[in-house]
Amino acid sequence: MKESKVKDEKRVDGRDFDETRPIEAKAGILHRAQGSAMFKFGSTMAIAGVFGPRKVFPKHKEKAERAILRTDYRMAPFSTKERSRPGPSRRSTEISFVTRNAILPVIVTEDFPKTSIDVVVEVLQADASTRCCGINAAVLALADAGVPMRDLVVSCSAGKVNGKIILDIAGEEDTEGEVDMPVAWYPKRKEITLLQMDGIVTPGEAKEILHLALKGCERIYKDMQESLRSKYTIEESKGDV
Amino acid sequence: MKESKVKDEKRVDGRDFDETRPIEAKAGILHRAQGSAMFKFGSTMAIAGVFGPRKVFPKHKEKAERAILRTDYRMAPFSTKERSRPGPSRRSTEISFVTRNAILPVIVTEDFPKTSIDVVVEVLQADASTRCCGINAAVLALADAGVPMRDLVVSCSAGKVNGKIILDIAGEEDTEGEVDMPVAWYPKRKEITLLQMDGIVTPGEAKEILHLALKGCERIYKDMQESLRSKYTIEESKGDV
Amino acid sequence: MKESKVKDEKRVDGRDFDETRPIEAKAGILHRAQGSAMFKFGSTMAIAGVFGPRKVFPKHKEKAERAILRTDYRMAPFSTKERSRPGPSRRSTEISFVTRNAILPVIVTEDFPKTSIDVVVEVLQADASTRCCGINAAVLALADAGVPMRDLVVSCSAGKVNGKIILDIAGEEDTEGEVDMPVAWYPKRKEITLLQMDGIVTPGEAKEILHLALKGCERIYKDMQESLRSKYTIEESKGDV
Amino acid sequence: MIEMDDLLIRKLVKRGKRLDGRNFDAYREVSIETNFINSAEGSARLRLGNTEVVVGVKMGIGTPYPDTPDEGVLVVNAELVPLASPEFEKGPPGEESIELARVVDRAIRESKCIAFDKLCIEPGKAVWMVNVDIDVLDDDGNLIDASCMAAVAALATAKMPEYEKNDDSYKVNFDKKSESLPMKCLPISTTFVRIGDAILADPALDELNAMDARLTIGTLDDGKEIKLCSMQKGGSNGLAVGQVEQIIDLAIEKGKELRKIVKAEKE
Amino acid sequence: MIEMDDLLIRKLVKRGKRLDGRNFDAYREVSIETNFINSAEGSARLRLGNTEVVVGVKMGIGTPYPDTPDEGVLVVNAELVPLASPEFEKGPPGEESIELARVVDRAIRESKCIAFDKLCIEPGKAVWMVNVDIDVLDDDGNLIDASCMAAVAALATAKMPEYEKNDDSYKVNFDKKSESLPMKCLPISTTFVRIGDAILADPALDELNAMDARLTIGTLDDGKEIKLCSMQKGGSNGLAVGQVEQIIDLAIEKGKELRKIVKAEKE
Amino acid sequence: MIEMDDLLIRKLVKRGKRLDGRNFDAYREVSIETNFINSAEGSARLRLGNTEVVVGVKMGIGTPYPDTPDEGVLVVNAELVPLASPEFEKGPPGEESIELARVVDRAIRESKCIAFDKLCIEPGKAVWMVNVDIDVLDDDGNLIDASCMAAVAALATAKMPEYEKNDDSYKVNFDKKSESLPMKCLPISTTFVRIGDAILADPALDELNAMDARLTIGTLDDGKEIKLCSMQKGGSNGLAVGQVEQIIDLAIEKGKELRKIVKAEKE
Repeated sequence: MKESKVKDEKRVDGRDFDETRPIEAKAGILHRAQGSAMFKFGSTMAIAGVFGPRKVFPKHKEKAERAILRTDYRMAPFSTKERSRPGPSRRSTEISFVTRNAILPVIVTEDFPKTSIDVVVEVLQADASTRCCGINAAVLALADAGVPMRDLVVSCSAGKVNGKIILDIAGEEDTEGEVDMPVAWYPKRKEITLLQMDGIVTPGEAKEILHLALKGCERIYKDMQESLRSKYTIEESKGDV
Repeated sequence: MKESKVKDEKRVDGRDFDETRPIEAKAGILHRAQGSAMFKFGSTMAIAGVFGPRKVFPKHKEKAERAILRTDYRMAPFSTKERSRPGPSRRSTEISFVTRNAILPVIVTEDFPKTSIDVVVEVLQADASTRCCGINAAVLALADAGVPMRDLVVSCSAGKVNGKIILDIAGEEDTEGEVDMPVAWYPKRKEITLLQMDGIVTPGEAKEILHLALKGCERIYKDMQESLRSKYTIEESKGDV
Repeated sequence: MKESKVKDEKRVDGRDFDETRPIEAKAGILHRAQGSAMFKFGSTMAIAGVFGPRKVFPKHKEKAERAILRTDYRMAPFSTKERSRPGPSRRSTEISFVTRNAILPVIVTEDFPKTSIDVVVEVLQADASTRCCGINAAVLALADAGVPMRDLVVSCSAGKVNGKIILDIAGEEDTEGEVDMPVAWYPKRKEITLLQMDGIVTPGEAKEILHLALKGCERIYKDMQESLRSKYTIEESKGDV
Repeated sequence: MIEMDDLLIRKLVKRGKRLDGRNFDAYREVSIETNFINSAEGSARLRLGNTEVVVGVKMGIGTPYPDTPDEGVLVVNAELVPLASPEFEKGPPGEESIELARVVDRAIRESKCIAFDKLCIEPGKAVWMVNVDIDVLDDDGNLIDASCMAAVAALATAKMPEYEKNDDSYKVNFDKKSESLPMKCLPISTTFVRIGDAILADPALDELNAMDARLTIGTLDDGKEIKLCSMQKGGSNGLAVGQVEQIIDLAIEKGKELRKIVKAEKE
Repeated sequence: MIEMDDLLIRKLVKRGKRLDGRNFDAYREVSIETNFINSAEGSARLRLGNTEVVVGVKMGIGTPYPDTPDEGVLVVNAELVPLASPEFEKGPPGEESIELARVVDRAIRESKCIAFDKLCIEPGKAVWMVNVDIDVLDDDGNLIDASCMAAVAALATAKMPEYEKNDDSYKVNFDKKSESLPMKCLPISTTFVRIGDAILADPALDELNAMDARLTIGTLDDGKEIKLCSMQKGGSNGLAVGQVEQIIDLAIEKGKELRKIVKAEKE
Repeated sequence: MIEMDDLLIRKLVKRGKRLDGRNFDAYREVSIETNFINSAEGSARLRLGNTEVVVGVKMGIGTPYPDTPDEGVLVVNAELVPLASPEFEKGPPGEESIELARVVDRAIRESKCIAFDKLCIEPGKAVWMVNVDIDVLDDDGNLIDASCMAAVAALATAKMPEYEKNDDSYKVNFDKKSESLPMKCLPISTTFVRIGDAILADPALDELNAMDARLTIGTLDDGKEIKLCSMQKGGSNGLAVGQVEQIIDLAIEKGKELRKIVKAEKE
């Protein structure tokens, strides 16, 4: 019998139930990309790079009235314990897709018709919540690139392990994780832009997990605003970021 | 020793030597396709859908003087006892190709330059003669789509099992089938538009099998005309179908 | 213990240390290609075919100021003891790439803007030095096609086996080959256009092997000029080849 | 068929109406025909309004995953057959068919409806592979719910083939089928879209084109109560918290209705 | 090389002539060189007029198909090497090379010319795989007949390599070749085109471009009589029944001529 | 970032200068962080000026090649992550990433730095597979040297995971790592370009775009002397014999400098 990893009033790694792992973020980490950022949830680490608005190739994909947003979520082969095969998988295709939907609402695409904004997310270390981590990195990279945005989108997950509803499941919790719900949040509009869930819960629990995830999002929002304020004073004064 | 499946004067499933399995056909079965049809030879079942004449994409494939015909023969993964892998195979590529050649002579392509007529055949259940079944479904779908045709093309196979020359080999006959010859027929012009054969026969037998297959085609032709007459009175009066 | 294949003063196949295998070459061997040639180093045999200068497809790859050179190095599946899988491999992609760089300097690409010159090399038998053999075949095929060239490029390899520095390693020498260095040479300009090496040598040995390979190149240059002179008298008088 | 103008749809919805006259919370008519494909171990043809899918369940014997050596394996695949829509193209599966397959896969897998522990033949060596292949024949929207319902109906009515062991290898005898595939519950996928402030159940194609956001929720009945087992948001705009909560409640309710239809097939 | 205008070809044929002066029922000159490739177990370089193909036969040891556990396996592959025609492109095999490989495969397989039962090493575990790889080097039409003849000549002159068993695995020793590949007959493919009302044997490329329909027939000599083993119609127009019957008779006759050439190589 | 005009670069070089003020034989600053990725057995993040790569070494157990039944296997793969340059595209590896992987592979393999004979678990059945994955994050030129140095640093600091045998199969326990990967030397790749008559070490991206020819040389220190283990010329113009000889000498010298940096990481 495996011992339960989530004990009565504390978590394996000592966190509170409503506490994320330590967050680390840094924008402007790359030289060739127009914008770039790194984001970490504990040992989960993603970097993002942004190009654009730029000409669309192939041309038939461009839109007359707005910029298109393209997202490419990738996993480095060494990011998991078992090496993952390079190249797109069905999983990464789906995550690229939901990442795009998560971010799109805040981007002022109508200002850049016939262009594309290309966001690449590379997960360097994967220990749960990689899509949330990637979305946060992507949003910081977009800000770093100076892409006009109505707000920041922030992402965090919550779930249920061993009967307890907890924020940002990770590490050993993940292996016996019963329920995981990644969420992305558009704070100014109070809208959920990413929502997925795996695992069995009552309707009430689902709502509780959602509210906890949003609590996590709000905290991350504050951290991300702070980090951008210190670095992007000029852009800030223009009002977009 | 396996016992022979084709006994002296009858077939395993009770059919006469020159009898096809029960035929079932229905046009107009789908809503999004411009034309559609289902065709069955016993438990072999194919559905076909038609789009076009429509703009050609990619453009460099269009022909200045006529419509191009594109055919896509596919097998549903669950259509065979052993699951078949989805996606094109060398076999399906070849059958798409011979299906196109079988149908093309009757289509009035010269009336629709710079367009494509796209025919998709999906085999849902495979018990021999899938390419004949698919051609019949495709032709009905083309008629249903109102694509101008000079005639119907009809398709049927014949072969030799255990020394007997029989029409529409199927079921247990198929596994010990010595010779199989699928044929398509353009009745008004009395031309063979599909002809393939596998297996060892004398020249005389080859000719006999061919004549039997054509007998089958003529019967199917009557059935198909009948079914269209009842459904397509208006198109009929325009004279094209 | 395996016996050494390179004995004191002679090689397994009786060659001198600075002797290539018998060379055979013939241009104009195919009918559809604009230019073609066969080249053999002993039992290593490659044929090359050339098309162009011709229109570039897809168009976005064309260059406004010069012709592009495209090279496709391929191995016939039966060219090796263990059947090799048809289609491109990482190895063949790299060799196509270094072949292009080896040949490009001599081609007068600036005379044919917005076109492509396409060179296909098919290795029919592989017994070491296939890339050198392919380059020689390609250059003869380019001459046969009448593509203007400033000079011929010639290619030969040298290496070190069992402590001895020898030209054109092949056959049983290859399996215990310690070092192999394929080289291509632009004689009129005295420039090295291909240079690769595998295996451990001192700096002095590396230089010695390089000089030996160039000696081989110079000999092949004479042979190739001779063969073209006898066949291409008219082109020769125009001065390009 | 001409796609209706998105603006028209949105105007109608504002006035409380849908193009086909349905109530906002109403599903289109569902008809299911199980055992439709005799080459499959289980199958269903399902029509949801003008949307039509065929699902076939094929069983095979394969090796288990190293971390679950005594459990069967589920593989869900979806083909958007290019006759189902003028937009579908020949070629490898695109984003849409991958999302479809993965969302159906999750609804089934996370509900734990298949008794995978009963699909082990020899631990670590041989287990049953359950292939669920979705063939979309007519796309008038809401492929996820249609496909999931068809898949569950096909699984619930599937018969397991027999097998023989020869030396080290197993061979399936597809001509002999006896026992049912062991199923513990019937997960149901329900999909809703937000158009403006309204929440609409079972979006038709033109509603999907006009929508702001989509939310799909999988539910199951474990005998005691109705629970959620999967969620997937779609669409390039967001949902308010209250809207998500509203959809959760609707999913429970609508899931009950649809579950009855699937259950009737099983019996 | 400039493709001749289709109309010109058709006019000529109407007047009973062919561009290269051949009779309607005449093949172009055939030359075969076997054992052309020493890295292959069998090989042939074949020229049919200006058409040229090289075929290599490579043997390997693999697992048999479950339904024929004691028979060898044939795999035919065709590469339209992009130097053989300005139309051939780099990339995965297209429709034309797939048809070529499959028609040659059928002529060989259906004739039962290879004694597959003698290619079993250990039933259910190890059998010989016979890989026939066709490399088209020059395409002046009728690749099917040229490739089939080259393939049969390569098979008929192929030598089997020896092998060793180590523990459970087999290893081929390509340096030692002794016995011939067991062949029971020599299937021959013959191809005819209809241009208007005329039937022409061995179409050159410009005739293929101008044709109405094509018919390829595989024949074999079982020692007693000549039989057919495969047929494949091509082209986007039809053939009358009488024309098919005429081609069947021609195939028998022409097959005899070509079979002699291949037989001479074997001996 | 705007690519500098090739002509400007060439003019500068003629005057004996480089855009970033370096001497012709100087490398940009190198910084290495090993054990950067905790999901990998070995890893290194390396910056060479503005060029940045991350390399992860992942170990696995697989079957050896038939001709080296008692030796481990090296697999090198390179991904030009599309955030590293506006020119990099999504999709399968192109010519550039294939060359990068193969040149790094050869420098490592030909140097015989990994003691492959110590990576055998059960001869002919199970050996360690050493996967070296290169992720290029920022491309400011000379990816080959940066990647090779990062790969060697990652290999030199890698820890082997433990494994268990169950019946016939091996399972890696990634949570327990003990011994170092056995390394015998530290191969170093050094790259030079010719621009006009000048030879420049460690070309930045704009110099690569303006170059005539490139030469990469792998060197190793076997304890007694410095030797060469691999060479690869790039670029679409040639090199004189004297220039190659000059680069060989420079490679020895620069290799020593870089080897010290990698060695410091190991210790």
